[in-house]
Amino acid sequence: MDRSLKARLEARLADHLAGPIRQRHDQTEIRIRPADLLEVMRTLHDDPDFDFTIIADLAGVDTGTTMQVVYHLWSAKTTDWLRIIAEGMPREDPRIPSLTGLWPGAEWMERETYDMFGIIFEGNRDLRRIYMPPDYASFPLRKDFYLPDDSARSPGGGARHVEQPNAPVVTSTRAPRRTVRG
Amino acid sequence: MSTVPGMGLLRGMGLTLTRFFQPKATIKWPEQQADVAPRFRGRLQLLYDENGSLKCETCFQCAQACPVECIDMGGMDTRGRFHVHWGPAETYGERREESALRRSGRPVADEAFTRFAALDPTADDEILAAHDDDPREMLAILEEVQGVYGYLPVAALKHIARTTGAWYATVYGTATSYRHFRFEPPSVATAAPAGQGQKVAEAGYLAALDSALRFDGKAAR
Amino acid sequence: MTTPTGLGHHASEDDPRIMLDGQIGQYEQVPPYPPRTEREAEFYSLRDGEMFLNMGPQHPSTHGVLRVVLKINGENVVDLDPVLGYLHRGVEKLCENSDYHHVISQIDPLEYVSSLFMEWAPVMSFEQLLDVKVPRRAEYIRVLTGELLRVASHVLFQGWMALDLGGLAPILYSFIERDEIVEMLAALTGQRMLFNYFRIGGVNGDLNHEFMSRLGDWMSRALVQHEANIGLLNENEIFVRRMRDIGRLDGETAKRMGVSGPNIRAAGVPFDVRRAHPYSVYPELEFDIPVRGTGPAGGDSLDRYLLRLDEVRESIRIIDQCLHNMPDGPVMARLPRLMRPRPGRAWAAVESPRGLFGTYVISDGTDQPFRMKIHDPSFVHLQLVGMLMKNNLIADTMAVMASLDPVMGGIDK
Amino acid sequence: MTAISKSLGQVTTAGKVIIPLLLVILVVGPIATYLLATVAGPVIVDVLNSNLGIVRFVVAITGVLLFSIPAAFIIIYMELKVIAFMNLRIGPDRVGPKGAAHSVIAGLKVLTKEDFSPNAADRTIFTWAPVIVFLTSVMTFLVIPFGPGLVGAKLNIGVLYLFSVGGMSVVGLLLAGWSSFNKYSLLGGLRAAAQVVSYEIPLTLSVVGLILLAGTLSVDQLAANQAGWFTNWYVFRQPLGALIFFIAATAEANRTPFDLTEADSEIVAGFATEYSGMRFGFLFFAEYVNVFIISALMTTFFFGAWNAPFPFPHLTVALDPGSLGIMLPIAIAVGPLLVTLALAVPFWLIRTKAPAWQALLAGFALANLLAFGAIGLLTYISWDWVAGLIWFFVKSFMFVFVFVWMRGTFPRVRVDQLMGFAWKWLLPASLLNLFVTALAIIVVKSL
Repeated sequence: MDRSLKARLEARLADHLAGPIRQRHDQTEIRIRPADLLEVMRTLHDDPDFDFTIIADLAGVDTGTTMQVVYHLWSAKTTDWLRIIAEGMPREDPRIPSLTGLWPGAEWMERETYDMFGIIFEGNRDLRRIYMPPDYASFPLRKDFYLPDDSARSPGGGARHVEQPNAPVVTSTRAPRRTVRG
Repeated sequence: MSTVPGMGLLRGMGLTLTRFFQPKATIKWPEQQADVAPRFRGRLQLLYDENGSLKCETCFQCAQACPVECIDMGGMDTRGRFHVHWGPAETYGERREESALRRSGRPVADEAFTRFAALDPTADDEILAAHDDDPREMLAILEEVQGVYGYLPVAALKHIARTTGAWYATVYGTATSYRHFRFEPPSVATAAPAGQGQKVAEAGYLAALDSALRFDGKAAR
Repeated sequence: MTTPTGLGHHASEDDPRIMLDGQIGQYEQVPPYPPRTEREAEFYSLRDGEMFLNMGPQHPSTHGVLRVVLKINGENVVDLDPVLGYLHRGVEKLCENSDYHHVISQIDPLEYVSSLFMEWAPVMSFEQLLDVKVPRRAEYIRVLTGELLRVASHVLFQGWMALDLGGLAPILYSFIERDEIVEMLAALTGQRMLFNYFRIGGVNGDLNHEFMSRLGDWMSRALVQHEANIGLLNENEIFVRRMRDIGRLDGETAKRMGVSGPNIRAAGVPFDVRRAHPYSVYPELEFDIPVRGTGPAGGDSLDRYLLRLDEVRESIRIIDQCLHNMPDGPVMARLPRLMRPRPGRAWAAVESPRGLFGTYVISDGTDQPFRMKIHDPSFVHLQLVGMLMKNNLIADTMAVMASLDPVMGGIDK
Repeated sequence: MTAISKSLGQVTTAGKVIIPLLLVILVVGPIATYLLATVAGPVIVDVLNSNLGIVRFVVAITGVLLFSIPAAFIIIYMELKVIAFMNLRIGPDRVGPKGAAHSVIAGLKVLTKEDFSPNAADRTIFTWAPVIVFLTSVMTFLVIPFGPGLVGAKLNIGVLYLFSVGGMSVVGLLLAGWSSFNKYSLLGGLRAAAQVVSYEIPLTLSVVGLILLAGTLSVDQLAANQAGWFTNWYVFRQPLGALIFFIAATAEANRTPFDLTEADSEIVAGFATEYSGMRFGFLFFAEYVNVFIISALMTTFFFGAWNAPFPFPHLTVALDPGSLGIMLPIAIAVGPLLVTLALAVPFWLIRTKAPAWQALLAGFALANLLAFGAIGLLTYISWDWVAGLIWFFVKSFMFVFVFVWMRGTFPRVRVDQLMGFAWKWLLPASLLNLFVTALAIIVVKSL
């Protein structure tokens, strides 16, 4: 845990933070609003105090109630991984600015997140489906997407409680199975 | 790269030529078997104890733990109830499941199949509805189902598993761990009080009575 | 019905048997729907003299089932568009639907060449969620087996590299080399390819005699064998000339592209998770991070190739130290059977042979992860191909793609 | 009569046909033979004698066509086995002893496979392109001297014929690539065209120096010029020419490291992508026939053709067995027995424990070995074409081995490097070689 990083982040990004900074193990976590993403990221990338030059991961999260995009950054200035959670996107129309201006390599990660969650990254010039076929309609990693029912045919005949029989492939009206807080 | 052009190529050719005369690495299967480490777990295997009887307790934990559902059970176990099989259903012609039989192209269900015959699930449904399909009340459900049929038919167990959402392995595991559950139709010998059964013991008579009273799965269909 | 090529229809176009002949001559619109993005519109429009060449999904040198649409002008590749998803099987969703122990076996077929690393990252993140302390012996065993597999992976890379350039021999030498290591690990873990060896809180079994004797046998000649095998290619004029100055990548671009692993080190950036963000017992071990291509122009395909050979030597060093420092003790932490970590989030990254492999896990308090994000380095590296390949020849596609060392199992998740 | 009909009733249906036929043959056969020997025979011999050129040509073509198939089989087997050994594998070992019949079975497999063509392909050209490729390869054999006098057609412009016919194969490749309606094939065909046309020039120029030295265009004459000690081989007078020829011929035959036309990791098998069945077999055969041809040409031009590396006296051994008189049948009857016994004695003496029959068997084997050795030596000495064939094939297959060896070792070059190498290095080098040779000849003559 890098306490000084927390102090620096609080000093520099105080007005962008949407929640408390949490630290656990070797990770520091900040929460921001999607609209602030580009500014925060640019600060983290360009400020010589932070110098987060390497993007380790970009993940979409469907909490069941809202959408999040989670970034993991690495810097030589700290011993911690920095996790940035852009939270509070509506599930119906999640939108967030694209990071491709800063890290062109985020393009495919954003495509993947779009493909799996339907999060639209504004500014990504190639936001199409990457894994699923282009005519595919639903977003498989959303929490209201159930695995197609093959339990009736599965050996043993036992329905696993995770596989809901006769679940529609995707319906946004149906309540998600599990949700996680924030 | 070396200074003389072509020397690298010649060195490479030298290496391949030396390899030409070296002993070969190929294993000529099947004449020659590869040596497999003792720990290698490439194939599922049922273990037998020193007396030659199966060590498997049919606890279904392996089937439950298998992430790809490749372990599967059916048949007779050590108590004379179920054999244990492993492997996907497609590879087992003798699997007692409708779909597997259908897939294996067998037109008629065999004799052993009857115990797996489909049941009219209305009675089960009522019981399950009374318990709100809650898998945590499995014991009560199973007891009540046994009260209806007199034993626990496989089809009913599957129906319970499907409705409550519990693993079939879990349902079956629960059922097998309690002595008072039966998987066979109650015959005279078991239905009668224990002491009397011993007294009357006349084998031929018992067998005839047994076969006469034996539950016919086809009739229930 | 008009055809884009202007080919007329036969008089007998109603005859179902003859229809086929008439249709075959037409070119289908590529892709068969209007372009959806700016980039797609740009790519799928041909200028004079250009044509599309569909490489894959079944092509000998696409390292799995990758499809690359090349836009070529003669032998020159003008542009290219990788099309993924032929191996996609939704591992993340499967992980979200299986409990924490199952995740390990779900995730290790991801990148079948170095599957121990695929287990390492999720196991580490679960340990963070559960606050488990892994015994030191288990950590050492993890490092030992991991580095062995890194050698196997890099050696195999060398063979694939040569095979993609048309050389037949190195791939078999590589496989012999890899087979020894893999058999050795099979003696330890019980499986040849998808080991399923790491467990939450330790490893599945302690080192055994079979493994140790094979390892000792291999260690006694590993370096010599390695140097002999690379002699076939390293000085080979044809090989060197084909690799040099192809696909140059400089450090700044590499960082911006999110590159990691040997590819970023061959671009002059000494970023290695083992040192940049130490995990396991790596801080206790002595090894160097080889770096190449430190010049302003960055590193080319040859640098990426040579760097992996350097890494093999470093890995052998690490294995040697592991064997010498191996402590005694248990190999598993004491843990409950049923894992229900408290709600929380964890991220763990390891340095796989291809780069930074990380998993991001969210727990909601049940026995299954709520969200499991897998970050695979090959996925990021493959998008470099479009950048590095432009204005090279078709033959260089293979040289560049192979030098980035992607594995489609990891890319398609 | 009843006995005959009874026994006829017992024979099978086939026997009922064969037995009368045998009777007919017994009657007709001698008559026909007599007529053939006395009437038709001389006429046929006369006709053949008066058209000796045509007869020779037909026999040569038949021989060459028949020879090309086993040659290709042997080279394919060699390639599989040698590369396998270099890769530390065993290679084919299931069909025949050590897998020797593998390529034969593979050939049969290719023959029985379905032969289809793509729907949009140009059927006519698609069908005939492999034939062109195969025929041009095989036609090259006609002027290659396999031994003294063993040459299909004694052309006095044999070298010209070689290059003109050999260069024609590119037409077939181009047609095959174009007519397949496949982009990979098209690329392969065009690569083949560019490559073969480029390498044709250094290939031809490298031999021009040789022609200047020899003063002849006849391949047969070139071979004969290199008789005597191995220092007479042209490789010692034209080392640069030999090197250029070797490289250019490799490229001409599309062999590794110049096998761009069928680069399987780039343009999946190139012009052969869409081919299947025996049409593919033709392309495949042509490739291996080409390997043999370039090896044979290397041998012929630079490595002494069919000549032994040392002058060996070809004697006409005048054996007259008739002079032995009555001793001849006695020697034939007793000789082998005596030799066997004589050779068995040492075995029996050395290994006294061994039973006598084993010693006898060993003696018999040794006697056979000696006899065959003697016969072989006698043939080698007395018939120079046998010696020529042996030396020619030994040298040629050594070069085949080198080509296979190269294939097992090298990666493939890139297309621009290939072209650059031909035009920037090989062409100037071959011109230099020509210039130096010409200059040397002038200087030597003027001295």
